[in-house]
Amino acid sequence: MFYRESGDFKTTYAKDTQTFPIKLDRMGYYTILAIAFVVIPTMLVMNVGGGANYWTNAILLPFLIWAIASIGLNILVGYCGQLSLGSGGFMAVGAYASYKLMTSFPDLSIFIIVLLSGAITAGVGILFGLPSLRIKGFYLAVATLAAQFFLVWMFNKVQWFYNYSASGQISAPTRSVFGFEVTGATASAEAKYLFCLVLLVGVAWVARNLTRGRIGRSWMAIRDMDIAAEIIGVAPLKTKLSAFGISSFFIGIAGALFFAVYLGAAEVGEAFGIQKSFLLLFMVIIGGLGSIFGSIIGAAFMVLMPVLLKNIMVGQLNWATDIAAHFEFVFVGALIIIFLILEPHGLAQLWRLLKEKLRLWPFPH
Amino acid sequence: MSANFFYTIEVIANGLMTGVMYSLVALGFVLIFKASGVFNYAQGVMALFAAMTLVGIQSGQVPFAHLINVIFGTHLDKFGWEVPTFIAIILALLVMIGFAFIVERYILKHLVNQDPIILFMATIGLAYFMEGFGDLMWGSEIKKLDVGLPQGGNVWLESATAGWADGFYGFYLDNLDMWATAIAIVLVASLIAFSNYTKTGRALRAVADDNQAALSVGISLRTIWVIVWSLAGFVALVAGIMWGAKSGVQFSLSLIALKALPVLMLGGFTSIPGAIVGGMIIGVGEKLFEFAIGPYIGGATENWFAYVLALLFLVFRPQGLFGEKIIERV
Amino acid sequence: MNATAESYVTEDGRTIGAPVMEMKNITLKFGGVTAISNISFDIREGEIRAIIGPNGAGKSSMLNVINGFYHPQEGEIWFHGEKRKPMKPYQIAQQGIARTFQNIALFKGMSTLDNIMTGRFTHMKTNMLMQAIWKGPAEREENLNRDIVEHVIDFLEIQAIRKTPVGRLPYGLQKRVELGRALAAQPKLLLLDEPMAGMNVEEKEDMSRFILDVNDEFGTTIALIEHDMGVVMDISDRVVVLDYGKKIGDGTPDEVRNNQDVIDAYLGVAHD
Amino acid sequence: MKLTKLATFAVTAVMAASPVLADLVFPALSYRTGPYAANGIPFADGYADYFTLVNERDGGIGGLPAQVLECETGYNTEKGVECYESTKGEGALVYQPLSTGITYQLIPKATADGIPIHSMGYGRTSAANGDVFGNVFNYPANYWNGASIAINHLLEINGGDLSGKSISLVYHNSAYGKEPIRTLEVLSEKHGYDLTLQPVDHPGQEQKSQWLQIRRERPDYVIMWGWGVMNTVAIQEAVNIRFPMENFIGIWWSGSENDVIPAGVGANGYKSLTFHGVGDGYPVYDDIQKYVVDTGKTAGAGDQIGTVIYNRGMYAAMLAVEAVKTAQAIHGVADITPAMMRDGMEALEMSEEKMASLGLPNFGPAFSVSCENHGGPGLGAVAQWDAEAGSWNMISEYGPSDMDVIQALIDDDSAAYAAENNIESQCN
Repeated sequence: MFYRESGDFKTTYAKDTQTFPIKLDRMGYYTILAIAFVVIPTMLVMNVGGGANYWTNAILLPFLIWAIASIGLNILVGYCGQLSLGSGGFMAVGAYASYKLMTSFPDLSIFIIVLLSGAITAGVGILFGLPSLRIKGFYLAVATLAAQFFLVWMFNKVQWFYNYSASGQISAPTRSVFGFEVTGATASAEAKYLFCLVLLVGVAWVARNLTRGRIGRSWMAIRDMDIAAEIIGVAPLKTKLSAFGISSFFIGIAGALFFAVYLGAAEVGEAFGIQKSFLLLFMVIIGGLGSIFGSIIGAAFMVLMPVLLKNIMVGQLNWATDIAAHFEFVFVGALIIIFLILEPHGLAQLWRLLKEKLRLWPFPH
Repeated sequence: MSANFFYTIEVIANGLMTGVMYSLVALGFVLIFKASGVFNYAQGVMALFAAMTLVGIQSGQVPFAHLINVIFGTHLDKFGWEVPTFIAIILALLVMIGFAFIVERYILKHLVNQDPIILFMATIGLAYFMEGFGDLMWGSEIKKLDVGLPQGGNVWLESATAGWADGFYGFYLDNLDMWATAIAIVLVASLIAFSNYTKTGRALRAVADDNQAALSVGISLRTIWVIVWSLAGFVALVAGIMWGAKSGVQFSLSLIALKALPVLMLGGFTSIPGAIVGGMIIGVGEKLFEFAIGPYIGGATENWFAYVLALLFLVFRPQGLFGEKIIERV
Repeated sequence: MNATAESYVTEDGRTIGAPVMEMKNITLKFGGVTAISNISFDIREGEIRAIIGPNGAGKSSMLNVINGFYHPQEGEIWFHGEKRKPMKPYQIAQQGIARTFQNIALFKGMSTLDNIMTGRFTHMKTNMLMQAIWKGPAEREENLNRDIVEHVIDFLEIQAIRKTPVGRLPYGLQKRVELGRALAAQPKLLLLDEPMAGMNVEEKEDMSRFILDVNDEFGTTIALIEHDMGVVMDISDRVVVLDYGKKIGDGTPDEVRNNQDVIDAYLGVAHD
Repeated sequence: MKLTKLATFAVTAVMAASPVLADLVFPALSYRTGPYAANGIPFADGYADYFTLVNERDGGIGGLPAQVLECETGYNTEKGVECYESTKGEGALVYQPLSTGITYQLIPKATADGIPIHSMGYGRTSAANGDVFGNVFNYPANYWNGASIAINHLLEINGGDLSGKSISLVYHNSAYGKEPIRTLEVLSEKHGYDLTLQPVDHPGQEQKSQWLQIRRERPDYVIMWGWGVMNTVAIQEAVNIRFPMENFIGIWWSGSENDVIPAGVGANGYKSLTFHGVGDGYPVYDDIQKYVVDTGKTAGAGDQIGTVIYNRGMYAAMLAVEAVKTAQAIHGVADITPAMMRDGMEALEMSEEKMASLGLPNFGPAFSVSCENHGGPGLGAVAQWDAEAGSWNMISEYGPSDMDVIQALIDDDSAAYAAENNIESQCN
C-alpha cells in the first residue's frame, strides 16, 4: 500500500494526460529534479570526497549525454519502429558541426551552437532516412550502416571539417554560457554537469510532449502497422522522416556535447565508430523501447555498469586489469542476455511491474 | 589490349575472390536466419572463437592458463604437445557443437516467440560474452594460424600471363584466395545437398517455411536450433581458418562480420546462393570502385561503398537479390 | 434499381441523398489475374450499402480500390461529384474516407484511447514546434479532440477499457475499438470490411446496433462487406453482389434476394 | 533509490582503491584487450616490470617505492578519460597513454591539472614545442622525425639522391596514420621523389586493393604507418606480391615481432624504424631476470621480455625514473609532485654514461630536453628483421632527422594550436 493510485481522480483531460498522473510519482519526480539540480551540484562544488572531477567526467557527463542520444534513438526505434545503426555517424555530424561553428563564430554562445549542431544533424538524418520508405526491418538497419560508414569516412577525408589540421583530430576551444565556461579543460565540473543536465531535461520534456500528442501517435501507428496507419491518414514518408529528423536532432545535440563538453578532443573513427551505434541501441533496448524513462535508465545502466564492474574487480578485488576487462565483457554480455530473458521489454517495464506489485502490497489478492 | 584492361580484369578476379571470403561469413548468418529468424550478430565473434580454439588446441595451449596462473600462482602455459591439424579441426568443431547446445539451452529456449529485435540484441550480448570468454580461455595476443594452406601470389599464372600487354606484369591471384573459393564452393554445394537430400535438411527447410507446420509434423524446434547453430559454428570455423591464415588470429577477426552485412543485404537474409552471389557483387563492386574512383576521392572507400552499393540495390529490390518477396496485405 | 439522383426518405424516416461515391467501369488486375472486371455502382449519401459475394469475389479488393490501396487499371472513381485522381491512401483518408479491416489492424502497442485518438489524426493540425512546447495550442487541440473521442467511447460503451493496451482485449472488443477509430475520424464515408466476422450472435447483435446507430445518429454513409446474409439483409439499404470479380446483382435486399444469378452464385451452380 | 545505492557502492569502490600516499605513482593506461591488445600487452609488461625492478633492486626511486596503477583502456577514448580521472587523484606523476586519441584528449585536461604527459614516439607531434605545450613531452623522437629518418635512410641507400624515385605511404586511416603525410610531402619537394598515399581503414583486415595497386605501380619504396592487425596483413600482402622486403620500411609502431612472424620467412629483410635498442642483449635483462622474473613478480606472463614493444615500454619507464631522479635532485625532496616531475622531465639529460650505468649501454640515443624543446633531438635508427634467427638487428646508428623541415612544421602547427586556445608562451 506504499504506492497508491486510488482516490486520485481526474476531472479534466489535461490532468488525465499529464506525465505523472499519480501523486506519488509526481513527488518522486520533483525529488529527483531537486537532487539533480541542487544536491549534486552542491556536492560537486564542495568536492565531497575529492571525487568531483571523477564523478563528473567519468560518470555523470557520459550518462547525461548518452541519455540524450538514447532518447533520440528511442524516438526512431522505439516509437517509430525504424531500426537504425547509423547513430554513431549522426553523433559525428553533431560533433563536427559544433567544431566548425565554434571555430567559425568564436563569440556565439555554446548553447546556440549545440542547438544548431542538432539542427544540422537533423537535416543529415532526414537525408539518410529517405530509403526507409522502401526498406524495412533489418534491411533498414543494415542500410543505415551506409550512413555510419560514409559519414565517418567523409569526416576523416575532407580536411575542411577539421580545419586542415595535420592529424585530423578536432579539439574543443573554451566556450561559455552566461559567463560560465562549459567547454575546454578549465571548465568547472558543476558547470559542465549543469549544462548537460539542462539539455537532458529539455530534450526529455520535448520528447515527452511530442510522443504524447498527434505526432507521437502517428509514429506509433507507423511502428505498429504501417499500412493501417496510412489508411487512416498518416503519410508514411513524412512521418518517418519527421522521426528521423527529431531523432537525429537529439542525437546531434548529444554528439556535440560528447565532443565539446565530455571528450574535449575527438577523432571521428575512434569516437564515433560503429561501436557507438551498437552501444546506443543497447541502451534503448535494455531501457525499454518506446519509453523515455527507459531511455534514461538504459543509458545509466550501460554507462554505470562497466565502471562499477571495473571498480569492483580491479579496485576492490585487486584482479589483474586484463582479466577484469575480459570478465567485464563476459558479465556485460551475460547481463544483457539475462535481462532480455527476464524482461524483453526493458528496465522500464520491469519498473512498471514493480510498481504494480507495490500497489497491491502487502495484500496481493 | 592495354595493360589497364588486364589490370581491370585482375581487379575483378580478385574482387570475386575477396567476395567469396565475405560470403563465408555471410553464410553463417543466412543459415541461422533462415531456420530460426534470428539475426545472429555473434557470427563474427564465433569465427574468431573457432579460430582461437583451433590454434589453441593445435599448439597445445592450456585453456584459461592466465586466469589459473593469476588465481593459483602457477605458471601454466602449454601442455607441450602439438595436435595434428586434422584432429585439431575435429576437436574445434566439437567445441563449436557444444557451444551450439549451450546457446540453445541457456538462451534461445528462453526467448522463443520474442520480437526479432530482442533476439538480435541477445546475440549481441552473446558476442560480448564470447569475446571476453575467448580471451580468458586462450589469451588476447595475436596467434599464427597454419593449417598447411599455401599463401602468396600464384607464380605460374603470373609468369604465364606476364607481357600480354605493355607494362602488364601478369595476373596476380592469391593461392589462399583460390583455395578459399574452392572450399566455399564445396561448402555451399554440400550445404545445398544436405538441405535437399537428407531428412534433417528437409526438416530444416520445413521449419524455415513454416514454424508451426513443422512443429505439427513432429520436428522438434530445439533440435533444429542446435543443428543450425552447429552448422553455423562449422561455417564460422571455416571462415575463421581462411581469414586467420591471412592475418593471424586476433581480435579484429571478429570485425569481419561487418563486411558480411552488406553481402547479406544484397543477397537476401534467407538465401544461401544469395550469400555467394551477393558476396561476389560486393567484392567486385568495392574493388572496382576503389580502383577506378578511389584515387580521385582519397581512397579507403571500400567500407562505405559496400554498404552504399547494397543500399542502392535495396531501393530497387527491398527484399534483396534472392530474398523472398515481401507481400503486404491488409 | 434506383437510377434517380434525387434524395428520398426511407421507411424508417432517414433521408438518403445523392450519390457520394460512384465507381465507373472499374477493372483491377494482378498480373494476369483479373480481380475486378468492369464493375460500376454508386454509394448514396446516408445509406448503408452492402457488398456481398462468395469468397474470392473481389469484395475486399473493391474496398482497397475505394481507399486507394489498389489502383485499378481501368475505370473512374467519382467522389462528391468530382473525378478522383490517383491518390495515396493517406490522401484519400484526408478526404474523409475511413475504414476497418477484415483482420483487425489496430495499433497493438497503444491503448484503446490512443488508438481512437489516432483516428482524429486528419483533423489535428498543430505544427511540430507547438507540439514540442505542448502548453497552448497543442494541448488545447488535444483536449478538444479528446472530447470527441470520449463521445465515441461513450457511444461504443468501451469506457472501462480506455487505458488498456488493445493487444490485451478480446476479439469482439478489438473490433469495436477499430470501429471507434474509424468513427473518430468523423468520415464522410465509412468502409467496414466484415465487421462481424468471427463473432457470436450476441456480439453480432451489438455490432449491428452500433452500425445502425452510427448511420442514424451521425448520418454517416456506410459501405460494408459481410458474409452473414441475415445481417446484411436486415441492416442495409442497398446491396451489390459480386462473383468472380463481376457484378451480378445490385438493388434493395428484396430485389437481390430474388435475383436468379445471385441465387445461383450462392447455391454453387457451376460456371461454364 | 536503487541508483543511489549503486552510486554509493561505486564511490566506496573508488575510494578503496586509494594507495598509501607517499608512493611515487605511475599510472599505466594500458590495453591488454581489444583490437590492439597484441601490442598493448608487451608495452604494459615492460613498463611495469621496470618499476618492479627499480623497487626490488634499488628500493624504489630516491628511497620511495614506485607504484604502477594499471588501468585498462582497451584503446578506447572514453575509457581513457575514466582511467585518467580515476588515477589522477592518486598523485599520478606522469601519463603514458600509448594512444594518439587518448593523448589528444588528455593534452588540455592534463595541462589544466598540471600533470605531465609523456607521449613517447606518438601523440601530437607539435607538442615537441615546449613553449606552447608546457606539460607534454614526446622525446626522444616523434612521427615527423620518423618520416624524415626513413627518407634519410633511403637517401643513404641511393647515394644521397631520391629524384625520380617513387615512394608509397601505406597508412592507418586515422589521426595517427595521417601524421607523416605533411612531412613526407614537404620532403618530396626537397628531394624530388613522388609520393602516393594508400589509406587503409581500421582495422585493416583486408588490404587487397592497396597492394594490387602497389603491384601495378611498382613504387621503389613503401613506407608504412600501421598499427595492430594492419601491420600483419600488410607485411603478408607485401610478401604475397613479392615486394622486395628491404625496400619496405615501417614506423616504429609497425616493427614488432607480432607483425612479421605470421608472414614467416617471406618477411625476411623487412625494415623498421626504432628509437631504442632491440633484443635482450643488455645487462639490465640479467637484473630483470633476477629481481622480477625469478621472484615471480612479472606484470604479464613473462613471455614478452626482449621483444621490441616490451623494450619500448621498459625504455619509457626508464626515462620516467630518470626524470624522477632529476626532479628529486632539483627540488631536494624525494616525494615529488607532478609539477616537480614536469621540471624533472624538462631538465632530463640522457648521456651514454648514464645509460651504461643503468645496464642499457647505447640502448637509446643520448639527448637532453629543454623548455623550448620537449621532443629531444629527433634521432632514430633502422632495424631489420632476420626471419631465420627470428630477431631484429640494428643496421644503422641513431641518425638525425631533417630538423630544418620539421621544426618549421612544428612551429606552424603549435602556433595554430596556441592561437586557437589562447596559450601564452610557457618558457619566458
